[in-house]
Amino acid sequence: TKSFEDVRCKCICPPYRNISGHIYNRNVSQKDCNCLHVVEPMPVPGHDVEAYCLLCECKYEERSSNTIKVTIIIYLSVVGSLLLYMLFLLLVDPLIRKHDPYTQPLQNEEDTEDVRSQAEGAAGRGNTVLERVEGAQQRWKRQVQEQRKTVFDRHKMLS
Amino acid sequence: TKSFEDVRCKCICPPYRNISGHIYNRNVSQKDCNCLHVVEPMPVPGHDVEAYCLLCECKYEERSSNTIKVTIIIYLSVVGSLLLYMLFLLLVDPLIRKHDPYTQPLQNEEDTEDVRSQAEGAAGRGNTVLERVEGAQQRWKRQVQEQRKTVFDRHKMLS
Amino acid sequence: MNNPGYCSEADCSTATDTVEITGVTLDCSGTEDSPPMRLESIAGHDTPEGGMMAANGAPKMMDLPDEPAPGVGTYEDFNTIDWVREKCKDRDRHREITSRKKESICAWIISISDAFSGWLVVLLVGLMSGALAGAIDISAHWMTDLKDGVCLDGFWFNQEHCCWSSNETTFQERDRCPQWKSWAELITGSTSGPFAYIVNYLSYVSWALLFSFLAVSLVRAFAPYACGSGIPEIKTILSGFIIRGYLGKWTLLIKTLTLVLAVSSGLSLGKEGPLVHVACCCGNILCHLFTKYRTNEAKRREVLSAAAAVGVSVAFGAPIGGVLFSLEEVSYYFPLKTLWRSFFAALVAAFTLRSINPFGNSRLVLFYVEFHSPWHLLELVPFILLGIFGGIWGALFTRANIAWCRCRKTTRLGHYPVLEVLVVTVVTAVLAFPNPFTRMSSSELISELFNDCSRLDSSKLCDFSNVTGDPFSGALVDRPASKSLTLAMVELCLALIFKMIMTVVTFGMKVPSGLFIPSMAVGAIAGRLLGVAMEQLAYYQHDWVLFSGWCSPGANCITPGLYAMVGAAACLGGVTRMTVSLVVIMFELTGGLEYIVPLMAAAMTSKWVADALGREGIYEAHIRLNGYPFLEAKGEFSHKTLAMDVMQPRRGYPPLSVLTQSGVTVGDAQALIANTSYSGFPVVISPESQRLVGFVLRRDLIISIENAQKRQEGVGSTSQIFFTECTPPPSPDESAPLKLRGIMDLSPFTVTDLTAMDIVVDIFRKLGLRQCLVTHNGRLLGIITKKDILKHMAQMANQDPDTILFN
Amino acid sequence: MNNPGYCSEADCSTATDTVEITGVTLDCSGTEDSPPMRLESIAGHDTPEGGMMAANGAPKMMDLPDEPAPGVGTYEDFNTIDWVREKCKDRDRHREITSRKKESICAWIISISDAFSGWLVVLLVGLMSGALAGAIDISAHWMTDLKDGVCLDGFWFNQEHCCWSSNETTFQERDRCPQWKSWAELITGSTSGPFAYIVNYLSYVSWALLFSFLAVSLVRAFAPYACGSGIPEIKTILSGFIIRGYLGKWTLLIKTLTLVLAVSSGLSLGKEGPLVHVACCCGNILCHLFTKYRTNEAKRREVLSAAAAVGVSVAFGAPIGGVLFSLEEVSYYFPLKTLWRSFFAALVAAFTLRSINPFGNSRLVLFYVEFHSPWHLLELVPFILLGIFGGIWGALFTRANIAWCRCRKTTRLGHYPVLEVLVVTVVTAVLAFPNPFTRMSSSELISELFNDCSRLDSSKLCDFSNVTGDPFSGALVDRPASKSLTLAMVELCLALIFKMIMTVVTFGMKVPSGLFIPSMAVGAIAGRLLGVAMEQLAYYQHDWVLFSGWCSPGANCITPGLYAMVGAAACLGGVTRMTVSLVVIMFELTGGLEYIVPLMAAAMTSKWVADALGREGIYEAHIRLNGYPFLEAKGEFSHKTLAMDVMQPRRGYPPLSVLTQSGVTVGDAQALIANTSYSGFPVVISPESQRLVGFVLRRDLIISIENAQKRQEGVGSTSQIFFTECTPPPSPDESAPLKLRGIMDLSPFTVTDLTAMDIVVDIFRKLGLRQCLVTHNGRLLGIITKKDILKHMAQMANQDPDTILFN
Repeated sequence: TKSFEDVRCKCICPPYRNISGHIYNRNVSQKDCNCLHVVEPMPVPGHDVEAYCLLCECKYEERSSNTIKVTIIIYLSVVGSLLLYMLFLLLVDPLIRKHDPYTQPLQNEEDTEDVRSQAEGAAGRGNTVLERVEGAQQRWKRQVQEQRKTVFDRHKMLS
Repeated sequence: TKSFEDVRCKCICPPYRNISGHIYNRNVSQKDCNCLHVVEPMPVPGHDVEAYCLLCECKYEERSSNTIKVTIIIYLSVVGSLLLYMLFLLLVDPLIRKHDPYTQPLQNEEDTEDVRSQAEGAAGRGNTVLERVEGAQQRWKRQVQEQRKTVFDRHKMLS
Repeated sequence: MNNPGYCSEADCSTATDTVEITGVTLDCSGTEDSPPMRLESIAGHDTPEGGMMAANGAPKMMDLPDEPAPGVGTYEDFNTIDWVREKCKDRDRHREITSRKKESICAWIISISDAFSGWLVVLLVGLMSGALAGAIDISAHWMTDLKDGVCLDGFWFNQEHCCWSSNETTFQERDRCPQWKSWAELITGSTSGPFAYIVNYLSYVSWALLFSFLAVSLVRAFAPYACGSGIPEIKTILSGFIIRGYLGKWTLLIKTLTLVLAVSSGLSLGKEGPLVHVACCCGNILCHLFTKYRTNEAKRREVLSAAAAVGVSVAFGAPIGGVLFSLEEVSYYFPLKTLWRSFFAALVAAFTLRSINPFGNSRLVLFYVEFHSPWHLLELVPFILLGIFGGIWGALFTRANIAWCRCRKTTRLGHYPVLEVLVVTVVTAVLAFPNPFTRMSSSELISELFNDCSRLDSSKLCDFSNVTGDPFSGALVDRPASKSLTLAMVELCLALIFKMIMTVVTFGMKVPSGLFIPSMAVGAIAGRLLGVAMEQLAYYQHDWVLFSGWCSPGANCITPGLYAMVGAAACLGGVTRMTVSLVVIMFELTGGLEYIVPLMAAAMTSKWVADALGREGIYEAHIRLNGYPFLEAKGEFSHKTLAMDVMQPRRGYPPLSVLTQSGVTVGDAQALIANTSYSGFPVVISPESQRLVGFVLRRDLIISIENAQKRQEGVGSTSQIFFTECTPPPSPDESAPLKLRGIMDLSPFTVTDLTAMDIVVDIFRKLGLRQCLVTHNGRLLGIITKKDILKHMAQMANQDPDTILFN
Repeated sequence: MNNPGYCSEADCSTATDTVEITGVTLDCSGTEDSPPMRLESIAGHDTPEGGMMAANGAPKMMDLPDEPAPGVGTYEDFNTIDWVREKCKDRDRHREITSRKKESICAWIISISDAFSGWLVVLLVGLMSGALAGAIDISAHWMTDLKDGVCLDGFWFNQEHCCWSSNETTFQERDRCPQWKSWAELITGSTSGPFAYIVNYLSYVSWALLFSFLAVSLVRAFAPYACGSGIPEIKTILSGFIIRGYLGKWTLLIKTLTLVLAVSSGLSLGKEGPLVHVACCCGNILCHLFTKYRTNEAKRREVLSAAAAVGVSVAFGAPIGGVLFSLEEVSYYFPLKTLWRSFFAALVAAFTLRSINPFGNSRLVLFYVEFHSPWHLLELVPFILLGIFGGIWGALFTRANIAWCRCRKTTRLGHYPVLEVLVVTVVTAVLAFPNPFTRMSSSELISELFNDCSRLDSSKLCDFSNVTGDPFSGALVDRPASKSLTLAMVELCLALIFKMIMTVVTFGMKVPSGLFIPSMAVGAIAGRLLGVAMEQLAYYQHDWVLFSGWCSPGANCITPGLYAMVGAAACLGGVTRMTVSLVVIMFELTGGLEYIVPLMAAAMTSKWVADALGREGIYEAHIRLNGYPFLEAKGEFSHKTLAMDVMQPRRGYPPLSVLTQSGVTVGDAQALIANTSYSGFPVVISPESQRLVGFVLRRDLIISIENAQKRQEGVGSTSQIFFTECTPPPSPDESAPLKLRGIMDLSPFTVTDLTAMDIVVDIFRKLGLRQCLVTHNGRLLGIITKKDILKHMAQMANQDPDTILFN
């Protein structure tokens, strides 16, 4: 069930004799997508119609405007929420965590990732759901920090 | 420089109204290969020509009759000479060689091919050109015989 | 001792070595008929990936001290996998499932689902990548047009879709309609005039700046691995390297989002390379759904190979070309089964993308072309010239870009990645706007350049002065250039220079950036310029002997669009050094076998010229710049060195650190681990005989010892470690012995010291080894690791061997 | 002895083994800095192929007793090559040329020509194969028509070319013109009536009989290797087997000639498979022009891989498909360089063939199709049904054909090969003539079946009763079947049964016979039948829910030609188990990406169904039937055996026959050679220690000893053979020592006895080994050869291991 707006038959007619080029556009089914049905009003007299129509090129095209709409809206909302989260991490998070004594040393740790993630795994397996989410977030943040150090600061990779 | 016979423009016109299908064939250049130039006499009155021509399909084709002629003649002569040689080997050769004492034992030899071809190589490096050709021919015949034994008699391969 | 037959009693006592003290006769439980099944015991337990050691089944461990500790058989970050070991693990797993198949219906279902999980995972990869590619296409199109204006009918429509059903479009301006408002129109109310131009200019630059700033900030904040093209890293990963997180969920999300932003910002970059990365992320994430692929690094790389094919398939709408790209350019281990699956996945992805139909014309790419004008044999000369141009450009680009990237890596420039992106964006946008050929997106530019001028076209490139010829033939005949075409040519020349310079500084910035589209744009511009020049030459000089054969006046004998296509292929080939896959991709873009010979001629020439000017393609150059441990499968190693010249330890250095199969205490082992940094230790019968028994990986040894100290009672630092099949009965005064035969590789690869290095390199490449032991007359002499080989190859090529950073 | 570092003095004296008597201290000339360069000395001398031992340079031999004798490094007939050794030889040759490059201009030219000889040889292969394929096409076309009649304008024209410029052709009978006379017309003077029919019938049968008799006699008399399809043998040869003469000049000549005869005789066979053999013969013959390829079996196989691609490229006009066919189906070792060259060669060949233009329509194959009707997603169901049919047919055909061939091989039937061919021909011709669909050649049949019915067609398959619809649309709409179409359907059914049965008995006869065309014909008939049935169903039941969505009355919704194409792909896939290459070949035949999904669905289904019914494709089955030593690269070896279960000697058997590095006399060695039939002997330090030094091939040893006895003075049967680097100073009373280190492989491959067999199989496959030694803790234990592995695999698959005949 295509929406009425989502199909078109587009005929491009090039300049012919003294008629300039023109583009015709109509909502017709694929079967009817030819010059005779689409080009209206016909700019040439009857006996010239066939010759004119031979020059025109008609293409039947479909789209889904819903797909476009949904895609763009999802895209924008995801980017928007990520931006908000980024601002949160940048501005609000340091304020909250300023007095938290346990994140700081971990960031300077130069141990292998494994050992840390083990320790983290144990820590992440806390009691409440909140603590677990907290743990997972901490772990993720550390990973991103590690990546940032590798890529942006040390230029060890991807340069 | 294509020969005059080696190009054609072939238009196939399907049945149209009460005119039966027809095939038109003309020697024209690629540029002129279209319904208007090839279909003569035009079976429909003037205002129907375009409609009729739209249905016809014209194809420009080229060939090289010399290539065909040469290929077929070469093919036939090669096959012919091989057949003659085969007949010679089958009928005349045994008669000539009946008393030749040195081909017979070699054929029953079951040694590896290598040693034989070495011996043969030494034998083939005879004095005159004729002897060499003779030697090469003998060697080749033995190889074919070996192949024939493998493929046709022992069915060791290619079955 | 004349009988070399295998004897398991002999294994424990007499077969050790003849000089060894044969005092302790051990109690052996193994009989002749049951050889030790190492493989079973290693892989019987599916160890989950990475650092789950503290977790599961502790009581079970007490009963089965021979069972390897969890974590054994996994790899650390930035390490290379051992393909042979991984494949063995998988075969064992497979065997186990097959053997259980007949036990119950459940097991039977498991075995069936296991058999089909390979197809299922590539199906899912195809679907997901196709959908993502469609979303990226739609969003990027919309955002690109957002720099110009906005649609009043619905802000989510791009310009074309805004005027989708409008009847007010004209032949000249096909995408203009009242519903679409440019920013000048919205702000000032007028569409022309200098003020409107300035407003449009400013809005263009500011949107570009905003998009690129968002892109680089998101990358920096959430997934630094999402930047760049990703193909060099994927090549390395497919060759067996491990970069944790490189193909993760966050990378996928951020790469998808920022790719759209980066493309829309008008920077000189394309989405094709990053799409390969996106598809590989999909592959990696979907692998986690299936045990078979989650637990096995080698199997997972099969899926990633298929995913790489999927990426190119959706990027160019060329499924066959994608598979060949994966085979020729990216993959390392590509068995036939992967070929089939890649092809299937590539088809599924192309089909998905087509059903999404992002461009509304049932095509998968913007620059799909369809023309069938013939070409003349003499035209091969300009095509080869284009090939030479492409080769020179490829080599120059590689050098310039590598120099720039090295500069970014080492100087202060690298400290300001965000600023760099912003500056480049501003420069690009400011320079691009005045020129219509650079203002439009690169894909559109390529599409316009590829198009042959027909009567239906209204492009500036097709604006010839007096059109004559048969009105019934669709194509136009050769014709003289008009003023406006001459102007367009000048603009194209400027666009060429602009693209060439900007691409060099853009590729490698900290945003997702592909290389295919800019390279193709450069080539297409050059090709179109040459094509138009040829056309004019043929028009004005049609009585030359050269042209008289094929170019009569009034005939259409030169197709500038074809020249653009050939030029694009040549430049892309020069930069990436693809040949077959490139030709097949272009063939699928045009759908006609007619042009395969020109394309092949240009691609081959380009590759040869580029190879003559600089050995490496851009991806290899980036791999080397970053020092990834990538053992190139293409080139031949042709130096006359032997294994003993490469092995560690070199002559004169202290001997290899080895373990003996018995008599080593836990304390000794821990000291060895602490004092050395080798990633593995050979196990020998005795230090005197140096007869090789097996090989133990450092990581496995550490994990096993820690595990045993935790779980097993009585294991202290004086406990003896046994790698033999049978341990002596523990005397009550000693601490408990530690049996570690299970973690030892009983079939380490060995070569003799006199083996030529080319053979060794071949073995490493083809079998995917991580290390190989060197023996002399049966005595252990040294070890060769992949890193040693890479260092040796760098040394032989007169490069600094210390650039190889990873194991 | 704690230091495992390499020491060349130690090599001769102390490092031997600790229990050995260390009495004789030898004078060593080697220093630490010059390790022995084995590779150089083996390959420095380019040994010409096979048995030229008696020939060259005797005086030179006296000066350099270390130089290996000519003939060392070559192989016997029906033996497998060692890929590693061959590749080493080539690298050494290459190194030598590069190092000499700067010495003189001549050497520089040699190095350049050497570098380009690879491209040159594939160029020549492409040109030659293209030309031969063109000649075969022209001749076969002419001869096929010769069964019907003759052209009076020139006997060398076939029917179509006879009527080339005739204006007297009609719409119904397009190839009839007065110049072409059928035999009945020539003999009886009338073209119709029962008598003319009988005369035509008789002449048809007798020409067929004559052609097939000529074919089989020529094959029997001149080149027995020319029979069959050749693909199984080429697969085996590419995997490293040697069959001398199989790709020789006579085979090429006879295969080309008899292929035309066999195809023209109307037997149910095709020319596609044999064309691959023809192309490979061209490749092999052209290799003799270049030293690089003449002297190296591995390099030659690279050219042969390219030649196989060329064969398919000219057979189907599908260059990309040909390359993928070579990659997927035929080749064993396919590096990227070969990929490029194959593609180049395939293109050149296709281009050559197109310029010959054998069919006069600029197409490379008769059944090229060009239609672009869309297909509906629901149609995948009949396509998958066709896939299932193809799979079942493929499996059944393979079994039936193998059973028949086994019968031919073992029973009395095999004693009358000529009679068999004649009988089959008579039966084929007698049954084929009455049915118009079998009377025409298979290619024409396929072409007619693939064609979609348009208004321009006059085929019986398009004879619908009342044609309605828009006269301006080219294609016909769906329509009811007429009487004549119904009759055609019955005839098609009969043709299907006929083809199915005749193909089984034809394939494997002693004439050149390909399988592609008959398989495709079977599939195309089945597909067309299904397509017409679907069409009628849609016409009569267009109000069904299924059809209502896409098949409104008066619309053209089902394309029977597409069904025929899908059916052809399915059957070909079922028989040969190709997938990707098949789809690509069909894609290139149609030139549209639209149908790639139906084709893929059918090919995949067909492969899965066929694999479920019978493990092997027809080529693998023939390889196994003939017992060729082919190590399949596709399947996985999944049994849990270890190297020691496979190695020779088994436990309890006498120990391995070994040589020691010193102390063996020529007499001992000759006795060992005489008493055993092993193809090589390991060299150890001493029988007690069993420490491995190297490996000597039997053939090399024999040749070297013989050569030394001839050329070197004082070498008798009491002479000592030394494999050490340094020989003791000869005492005057002894006979001269024989130094054979040069022929010893100093880097034999070893695995430990506990290595899993799947790893060993992998190593053999990937490195192309011929044998591998088995050690246990550094002591030599046994040997595994390729034959052992094949036997073991046969045993594991519950087959008779004694069917593996060759080494």
